[in-house]
Amino acid sequence: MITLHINGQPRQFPAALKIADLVSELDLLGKRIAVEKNGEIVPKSQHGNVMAVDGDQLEIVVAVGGG
Amino acid sequence: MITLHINGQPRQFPAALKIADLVSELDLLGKRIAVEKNGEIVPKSQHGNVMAVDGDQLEIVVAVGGG
Amino acid sequence: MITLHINGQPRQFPAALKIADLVSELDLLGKRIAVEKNGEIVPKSQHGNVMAVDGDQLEIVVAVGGG
Amino acid sequence: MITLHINGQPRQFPAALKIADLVSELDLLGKRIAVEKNGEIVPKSQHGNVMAVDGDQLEIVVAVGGG
Amino acid sequence: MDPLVIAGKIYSSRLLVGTGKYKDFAETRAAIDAAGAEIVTVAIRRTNIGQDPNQPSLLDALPPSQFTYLPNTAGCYTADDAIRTLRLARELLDGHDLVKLEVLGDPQSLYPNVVETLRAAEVLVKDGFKVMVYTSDDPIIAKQLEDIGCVAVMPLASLIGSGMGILNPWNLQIIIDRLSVPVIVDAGVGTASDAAIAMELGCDAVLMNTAIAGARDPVLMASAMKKAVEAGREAWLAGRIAKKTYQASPSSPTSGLIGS
Amino acid sequence: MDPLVIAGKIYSSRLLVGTGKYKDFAETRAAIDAAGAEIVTVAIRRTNIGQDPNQPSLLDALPPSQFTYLPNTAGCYTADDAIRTLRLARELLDGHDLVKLEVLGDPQSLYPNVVETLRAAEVLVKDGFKVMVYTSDDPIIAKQLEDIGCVAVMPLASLIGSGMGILNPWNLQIIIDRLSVPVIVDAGVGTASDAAIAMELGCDAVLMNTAIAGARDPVLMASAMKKAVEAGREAWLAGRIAKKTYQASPSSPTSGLIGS
Amino acid sequence: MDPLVIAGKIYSSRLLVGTGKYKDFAETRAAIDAAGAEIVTVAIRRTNIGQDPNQPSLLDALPPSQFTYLPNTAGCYTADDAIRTLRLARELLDGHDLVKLEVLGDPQSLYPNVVETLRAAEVLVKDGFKVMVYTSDDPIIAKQLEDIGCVAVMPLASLIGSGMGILNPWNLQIIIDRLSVPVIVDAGVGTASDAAIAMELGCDAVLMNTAIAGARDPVLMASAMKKAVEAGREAWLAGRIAKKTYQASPSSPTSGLIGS
Amino acid sequence: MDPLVIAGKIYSSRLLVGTGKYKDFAETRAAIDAAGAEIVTVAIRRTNIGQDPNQPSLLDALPPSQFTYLPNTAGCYTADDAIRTLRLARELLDGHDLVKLEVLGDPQSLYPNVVETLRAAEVLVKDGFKVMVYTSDDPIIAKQLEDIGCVAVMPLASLIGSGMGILNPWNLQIIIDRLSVPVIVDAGVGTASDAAIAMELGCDAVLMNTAIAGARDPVLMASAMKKAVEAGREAWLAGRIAKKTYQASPSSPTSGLIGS
Repeated sequence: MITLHINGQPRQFPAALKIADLVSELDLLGKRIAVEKNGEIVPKSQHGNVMAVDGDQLEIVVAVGGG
Repeated sequence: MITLHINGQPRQFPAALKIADLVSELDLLGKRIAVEKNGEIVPKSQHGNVMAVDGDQLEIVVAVGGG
Repeated sequence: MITLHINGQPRQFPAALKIADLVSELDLLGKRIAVEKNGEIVPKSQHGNVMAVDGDQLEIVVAVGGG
Repeated sequence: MITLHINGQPRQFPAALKIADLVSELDLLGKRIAVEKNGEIVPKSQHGNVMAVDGDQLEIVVAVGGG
Repeated sequence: MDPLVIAGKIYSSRLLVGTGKYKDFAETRAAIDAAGAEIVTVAIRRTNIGQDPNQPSLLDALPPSQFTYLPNTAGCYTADDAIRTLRLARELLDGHDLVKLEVLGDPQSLYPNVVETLRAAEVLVKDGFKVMVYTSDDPIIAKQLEDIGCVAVMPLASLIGSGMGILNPWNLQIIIDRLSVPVIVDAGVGTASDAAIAMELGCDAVLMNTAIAGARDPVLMASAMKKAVEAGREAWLAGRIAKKTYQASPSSPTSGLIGS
Repeated sequence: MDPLVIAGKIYSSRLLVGTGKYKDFAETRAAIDAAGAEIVTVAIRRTNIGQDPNQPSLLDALPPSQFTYLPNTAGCYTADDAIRTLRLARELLDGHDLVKLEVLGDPQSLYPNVVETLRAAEVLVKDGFKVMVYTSDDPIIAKQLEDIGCVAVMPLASLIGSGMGILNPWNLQIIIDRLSVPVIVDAGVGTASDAAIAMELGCDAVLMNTAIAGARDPVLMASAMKKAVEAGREAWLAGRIAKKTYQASPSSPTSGLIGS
Repeated sequence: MDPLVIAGKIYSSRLLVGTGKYKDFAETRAAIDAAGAEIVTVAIRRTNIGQDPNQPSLLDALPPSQFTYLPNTAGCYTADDAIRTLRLARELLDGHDLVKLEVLGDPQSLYPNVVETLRAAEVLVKDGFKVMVYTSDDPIIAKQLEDIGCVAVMPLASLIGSGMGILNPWNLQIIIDRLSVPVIVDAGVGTASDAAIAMELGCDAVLMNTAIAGARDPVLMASAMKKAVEAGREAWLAGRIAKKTYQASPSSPTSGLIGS
Repeated sequence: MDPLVIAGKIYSSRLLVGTGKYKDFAETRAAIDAAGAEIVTVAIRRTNIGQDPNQPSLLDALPPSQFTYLPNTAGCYTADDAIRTLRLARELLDGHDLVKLEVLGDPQSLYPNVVETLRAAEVLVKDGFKVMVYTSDDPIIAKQLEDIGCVAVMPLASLIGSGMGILNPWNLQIIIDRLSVPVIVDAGVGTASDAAIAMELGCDAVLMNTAIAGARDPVLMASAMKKAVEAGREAWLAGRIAKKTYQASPSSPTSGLIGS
């Protein structure tokens, strides 16, 4: 069991996983999002390589209406 | 019996009377007032002569705070 | 010889004449104008009848740019 | 011969001298002034000790009208 | 835009313009076209006896068939002069009875003489004229002019030709609130925002001349005024946000911020 | 209208709008179309984990192919948060580097923190962003932001969402006179005339959100704002008449009056 | 301060005050003393027949021997009512003929009815009254009132009791420039700076009531108004600096800076 | 008037004045006496080597025993120059540590450079100075200056020497609401009413120089300013009436009218 902190909320996962898998886990596949891991951007091109491991802080954002 | 209209209100009096007597009747003796009878000023000097008769319209005024 | 006061200026004419003739005299034929004689409007329909006689005050106006 | 830069102007003096002597040299004795030497304040109490030597940058100021 | 109705006639433009002070009739026409104006004011003046009768006239440049003429009484300082002038105008324009009444107080300020204006308005309305009347921003006088039967009341924003804009919006507001006939701001507009402000107050239209004719580029300014009047009208119809002197309110969500 | 150039790209509209506070995306789109805006600001927020992934998104309503997105840093009170937010935005928008930087001083006033703003601007410009920066009307700070390399400087008219209009046109005038990059009034516009006034001062564009989204009829207000911005720009280009505090000037000829 | 002369009589105070709306006569007197006023307005009203004749009266609190009474026609909407009221006032005050004429247009706005005001002024002046007249800021009407023979013309700053201050300083300026009799701003002053601004325009005096009587601390506000009127008068006499919209000018020497 | 407390010291006057731009020291002294000022600003400048040492000095005209000197940093454009200047001032005035810090952005506008101002303030406060700081009307910066430990924050009304008065009362209001140390409006006052308005906003004091020294009659203007500051303070303490944009309220009784 590992814990990821996603958008400020702790979440359990059976094991470390690729960002890409995490994104699909979260039903965000195909959505326009951006991911930051421990303060660093994870480029889309790297979602297939970069692993999210226990204790990682992740920010996953979208564009919303704003002025 | 006569009726005088004083400041818009009808009032009964036993008989015609001098303005001076009317003023004392109304407890206004010695107060700073001015009297108009049927639209004409009645000077203080005339209060002893001018009679108020049945049907007369009288205005009796004082100075009050105003801006 | 008669004198007409046209737009404030005295002008000599051999004899009394119709407003219509006066208008053509003044090269105003066909122009959009209005005529006042001694303070009274002379309708276009009357230009052929109304005479301008010695001493008449005439105003002949046009529309010009204004705000 | 030494050169002191006083209020931005170079000035020759026969030799190094105390600030106190410089002040009297400049006819500023008894006037309300303040002295800075090479960017550091020279307190009045030290005018009798501190020497002005060749190449020193001196600022001597007074209070003037200002808003 | 919602139509403007004056004396029962419908107009799609809420910008009325004067025809004075232009370089030539070509510029006059170009500016009025750019302004999209349907009602144009004209002055009545003596013919220059003896001038070349073939030189072009205003009516050639602005055919009365295409524009609604609004003859004015500019330069009149008494009710009588104004009345005579408008009777000549009606004769000149074949019985056209929609007129702009203005009786001025003095040549320095051109401020309206409201007493003479009331006097002239009464006579002219009785005489069958449809009177659009230039007046001050005095709300009591404005209401009296409506009661007399004027078809539009036209208070000043500021002195004629001054370009000072709207000096007293509060008085205009009272006039707009109280009158039923169209209220048209006339005189004093200097630039586009002045016209927009007038319309945002709830005026029905704006009348101007110098602001356009006196601009460095009159035709472009005419276009600016057209858009400003429409902008102000639409803003008034759309219902602006309230002013909040202090507490600001963010346009973006205040939750979901990163790192929070 | 003469085009607006920001960071080398040409825009025909001088009205930039936010996308917040609308009833729904349909209203958002209708208002933005009515405004004729080409540049739209968006906020960057955390995904709501677990929400229905099929609900429509802003990007469906406003395809990035049709609009120039301007991701902002609304809600950021430090340079670091603003920088992180814009790096996420750039990743989100496939390397899009035109951004709106705003670092706020506090949640009550939303007044900019100019010190943090300067700090963030330096980092972002070095990092290759094209920074359009929200700031106060401080002309010294505005010039420093230009010198740092911001592609547009966007001083406030008044507090965000306040609708108070332009509180200090004099400072804006100094900024406009001194800067070479586009000066865009951002925040505080309440109604159409406010936008016109900003453009008449010589601003290059206006950015707003609440004034449109918060109006009773947002789509109509959007149209009003479009016209007001164009009117103000044209009036500025046309060269307004000078203000004359006193001596009025008649629009009609002063000679040729009847009975004179 | 340079004296104020009205109808040939010299006054050292340029602040005239009303006597209405106070808690009691003690407060009325204290406020008027703090204001340093010499001229006080009073209203004329019917005696309440049958009320206790021994209760104190305004004339006890403000002995006519110590103050110049200015009976007004507040509440009159026709020339006739105003004339009757002032004739009663003259009789009441033993022939005192200095009066304040005001004929109002309606009870909602209390805006002056200038036509009725002109009518009343003519009758009253012929009848020997020294008329100080309340009017609008219409410069033509103001001049007519002077020509009729009024001894002072008193244009409004804004609506009676509104506290809105001076809404149209430009009209007041024209009135001040043109009239020879004292011009006294009457009505609309809300706070001290309003009174100062009126005097800085060149007004001869200011008349107020609500701004003092309605303040949280009327006596302190009366003192503030006294100082504000004197400050404004002195500033006008002293000749203020010109406004410079741009180039600032340092107050300290620009040479002799250290390290330069 | 309620006393003003700066850095624990009590002052009875709320008018601070500069000593520049006067004809001579006699006029300087006469004006400052008329103003009733207790705190006077002075500039620090290089001695003119070789000038007649016997000519009178400012300190003879204004003995430091009778006035609280406030040495300023006028003409300084960097934190370092300002710090050096004030250290010289402290030495010059025998350890006097109450100073006015101003770091300007450029010689054309004299607008404050708030970044350098913050920098200098931190150093000076640490160094034991009691810093009264000139700044813009930026409420975030103003609060930061208080947090640093400045003993008074002095935002501008408008550009130094401009006489434009208070251009943005809203920002000043925010500053006044948020700060605990005295807020003193510094720079931009042009005439008496400007000073009154500043005090009515709730400012603790006003600092000026050009408005007095540049007036046609500086001594009379100094007296006007003294009264205006007191008037504004008293009006603020007395609690002004609310503004009523419309419904007027009569100052005289509405009942008891004759003929009713």
